[in-house]
Amino acid sequence: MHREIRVQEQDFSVAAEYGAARERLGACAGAVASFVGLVRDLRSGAADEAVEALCLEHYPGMTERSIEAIVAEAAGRWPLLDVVVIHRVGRLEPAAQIVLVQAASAHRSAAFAACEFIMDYLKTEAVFWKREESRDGARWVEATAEDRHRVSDWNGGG
Amino acid sequence: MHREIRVQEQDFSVAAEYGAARERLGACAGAVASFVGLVRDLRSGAADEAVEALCLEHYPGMTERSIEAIVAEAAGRWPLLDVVVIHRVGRLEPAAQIVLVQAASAHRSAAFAACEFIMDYLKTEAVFWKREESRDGARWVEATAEDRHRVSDWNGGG
Amino acid sequence: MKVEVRFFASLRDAAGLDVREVILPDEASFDSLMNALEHELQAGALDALRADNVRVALNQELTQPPFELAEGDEVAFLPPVTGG
Amino acid sequence: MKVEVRFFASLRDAAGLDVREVILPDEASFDSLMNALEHELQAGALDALRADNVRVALNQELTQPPFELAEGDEVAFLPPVTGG
Repeated sequence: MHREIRVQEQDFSVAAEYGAARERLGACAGAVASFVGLVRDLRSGAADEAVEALCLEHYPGMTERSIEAIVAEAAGRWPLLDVVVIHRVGRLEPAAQIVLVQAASAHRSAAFAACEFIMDYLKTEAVFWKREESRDGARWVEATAEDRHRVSDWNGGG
Repeated sequence: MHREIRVQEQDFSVAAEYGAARERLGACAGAVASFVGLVRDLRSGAADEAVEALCLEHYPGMTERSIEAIVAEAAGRWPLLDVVVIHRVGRLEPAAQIVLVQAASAHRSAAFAACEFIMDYLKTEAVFWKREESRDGARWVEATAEDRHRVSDWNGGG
Repeated sequence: MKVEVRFFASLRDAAGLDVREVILPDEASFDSLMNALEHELQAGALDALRADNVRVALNQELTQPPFELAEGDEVAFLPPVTGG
Repeated sequence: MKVEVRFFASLRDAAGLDVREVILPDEASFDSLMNALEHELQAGALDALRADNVRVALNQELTQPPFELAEGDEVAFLPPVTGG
């Protein structure tokens, strides 16, 4: 399995990552599932408060290893052929790309499940911190109760 | 909600569809989930029989409406902002792109669910037929028992 | 009256053709069409069209036979579908 | 011995700094470090570091205190994480 994990300030190209994966895969993959997270201009839970920027912080070294552990867990659960995770850090403005998860497999169920699993774990386990800046100040964002429930569901929880 | 459904012989560009969706979405979407189905070079269920081509047939008019019905059902279930479904027909060789489903929403759970839902329904309800050509001849492909179970799961079945 | 009949995928293989214009008496039904097809198609084709998993579309809408036909109707025989 | 201590996100705000080198006696433990930090950080910082939801990493591995420290160790205080 090809796996690629990058934490970077610069933007990424979905087209380049998808194209590179197709070159690597040839004709053995029947399914490529992908997800891109974007900065929304509204604060979560407060429909009328505009977000001016999202600042992402990480712990170099530990953050990459936390993502590697998530990808390894996914690769143990599903027969994956190719996984790419790119996560940006730094100050991102509304509409900017934050994260790309791309998973390829022979069949769609594994590709979908792995992509969603990795996103759920990035939300709750990967070593990042997020600060939302709005006109009224800044606040640190935490994983939501729904995020934690989704991870619990992957582990047989209710 | 922007919705776009195309059935075509020519190939499609994932990059172009993703770029166009981002332009349309601005900063209101936090999540874009997408799926691409590719022609595998192995016949499903038979690990050692090479597929030389997949021929996709459709019923012009009825096929497009069957996809529109699937997308409308997804839009009724989840708060979607943008959905693109492109499905190719004709003779496709191994590694070729068959189908793109791209769904955008404010949050990832809706985008993932809609993308997977649409794919599951394309497998079982959309008006297409597939013939696999191999060295030993051709055979018509049918939706698998797993495909039918997945659709049943969306409807509360077991 | 004239009715256009379409055969898809494995049913096209069974019928030996993909589309056929069939002339029927006025006030014909789906059953009259099947009787007409029995004479016009190759042997075994009717059994294939009558299989349990075959669905029928009348003017591109899935429709459960029996039903009446009108001039210019399009009847299609659809074997099990699969896309994606 | 010297230990490097790192504070992230809201804990950096609470501590008023992101990294600090702390000099400790040989055979110091995590508790000795916390005592040292109490004198070196601004008021209220220790309470923030001791909150239930704060995790501690020793040399970039999550480690549950108490633990012993060695020369050159890197200790980090991590508030609840969220990525994606």
